[in-house]
Amino acid sequence: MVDFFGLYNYWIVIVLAMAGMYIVIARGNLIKKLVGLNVFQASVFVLYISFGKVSGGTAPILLKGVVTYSNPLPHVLILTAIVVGVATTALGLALVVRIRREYGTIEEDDIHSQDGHT
Amino acid sequence: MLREHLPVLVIIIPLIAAPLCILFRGRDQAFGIALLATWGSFACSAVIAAKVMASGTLSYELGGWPPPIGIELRIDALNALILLIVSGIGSVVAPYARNSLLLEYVEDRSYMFYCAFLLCLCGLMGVAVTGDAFNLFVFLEISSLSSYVLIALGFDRRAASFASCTPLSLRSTSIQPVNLFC
Amino acid sequence: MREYLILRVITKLLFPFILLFALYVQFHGDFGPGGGFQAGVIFAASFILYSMVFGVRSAQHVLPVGILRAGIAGGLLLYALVGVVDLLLGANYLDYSPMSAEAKVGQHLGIFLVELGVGITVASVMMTMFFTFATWRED
Amino acid sequence: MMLEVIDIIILTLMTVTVIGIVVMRNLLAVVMLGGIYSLLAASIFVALDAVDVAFTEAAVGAGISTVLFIGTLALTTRVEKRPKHKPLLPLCVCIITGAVLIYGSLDMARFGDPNSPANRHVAAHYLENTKKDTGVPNVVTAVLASYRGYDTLGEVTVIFTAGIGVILLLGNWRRGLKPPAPHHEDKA
Repeated sequence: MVDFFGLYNYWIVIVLAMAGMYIVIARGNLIKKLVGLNVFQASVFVLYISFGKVSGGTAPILLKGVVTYSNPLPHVLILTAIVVGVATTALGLALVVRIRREYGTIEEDDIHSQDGHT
Repeated sequence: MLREHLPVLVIIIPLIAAPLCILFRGRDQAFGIALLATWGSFACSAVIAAKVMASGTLSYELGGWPPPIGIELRIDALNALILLIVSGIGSVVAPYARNSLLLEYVEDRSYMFYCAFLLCLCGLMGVAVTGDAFNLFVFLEISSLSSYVLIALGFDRRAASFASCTPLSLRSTSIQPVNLFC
Repeated sequence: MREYLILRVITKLLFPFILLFALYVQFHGDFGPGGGFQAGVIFAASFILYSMVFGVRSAQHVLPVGILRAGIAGGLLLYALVGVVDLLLGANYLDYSPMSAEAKVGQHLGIFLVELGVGITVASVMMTMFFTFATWRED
Repeated sequence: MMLEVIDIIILTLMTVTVIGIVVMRNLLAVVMLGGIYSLLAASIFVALDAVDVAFTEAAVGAGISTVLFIGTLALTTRVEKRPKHKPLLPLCVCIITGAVLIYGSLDMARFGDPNSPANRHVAAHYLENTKKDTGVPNVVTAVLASYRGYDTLGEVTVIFTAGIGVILLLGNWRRGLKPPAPHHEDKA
């Protein structure tokens, strides 16, 4: 029971990440895939930030009279990862727009069937 | 004087050349910059390879911070070999880029092609020399994004745009779990 | 969007304050939450809001494509060249200490310049992306 | 205890949002729910003391990327087609992966443990020496720009690459390739 309260945060986040991965793998619509990718990414970020939490700590901005701070290192890594994530998303969306122009559809099944015929 | 900084120079020569291509814009200027940068980093990696063969593993502390605090570049014999191969292929390929771009009738955006080419080179070399897991992820990201761009520019537009989307979704299923565990 | 009077007035009212907030986040990032990434995005958001209400063309009067591309390249170049200056001053790459007589002041100066470079690139890239998506036409 | 309550409330809301994203086929709604998901993630970051990250996630994840998604929707289509295949295989893959991850999490340090390996490794060094080394009170900024400045240089390069990529893919260039690429009539 003690274990549950120590770990529930990780468990919920893992479930959320798997839901994101399910959208990426199972759905054929490219925009929905990218939304799923973002969900997956955000869940991994929450997992990382949970590692860095120190109970009773405060945000890592140094102040007089405060001794306990949360771990700043995951914050740095995730801060940069978020920006990389939006860069990748934007490039993916640009590709989706191009695919729509070349194929007239953004459903993966239709694209495969078109490639099969020509 | 710059000899001890070679491990980082080999990365930042193409990294600085890439925005310069955008700033100068001209087709010929960009070609010249790309040529100089690829040959420059090839020369650097040749010197690095000679040094590694002579004196063993090279280590370079970025920002002057020692490894667990800061980021370290680490080049052993295998890394030096990979570095040499990557920059060698880059410098062999670069002179011919101009003529193949002429064949594709894309002169108005050729400076962007050179920029993406340099970034791809920079990313691949950055992966080879780094000694830090998160830094590896960052440079992997540079090389993968720039190669999606290069593929999507490819000869057959139709296949190319979908072909570069497939690795993007593959990335989602492969890189992210790596990110999760590393 | 000619008919949405409230949107137009509120946008004009908010625009300078969003810019001001972006500059605050950029230059106060050493002391509170904030920094180049956030400031760049907020700066871009103000222009994106403006162009959503008044049209991309009017936003591009202020920020033409050429300036944005120079910003994209210039920010990255600023960051990389700060490192090169450190190399020339005899320190390792991105070791800002020798940029001033006192190591601590040099570090602070280096962080300031580097964050400025990050802010410029992020803002220009975000605005360029939005403008490119908004002006793209199927031919 | 307060933290745990807030944590559970936000995580529940996130779960509801994700269910909505999986079920819905109206892409505009899916995109808006994606933005809401990012905003909820940002609020959980505030609860977990990561104010800088929360700031970035709210501005980038909930703001800019939602705007870009909507821009793409305007250029493509609004509704997802009904999926043809039964999603059994992906479901199995996800459940197995999730089960393995949860099994792995049993050995992890407990939530908020100040003595976990992640919190003992280098964090103490950063917190103690930042003020002395750089004179910057925000430790996240100091680590980002100075201790791990090379990473940030790489990140800025990634953003630069993405910007170049979007300009190259969607810029108003003349059409390349002398015989123009085949034009399709099946456009909606």
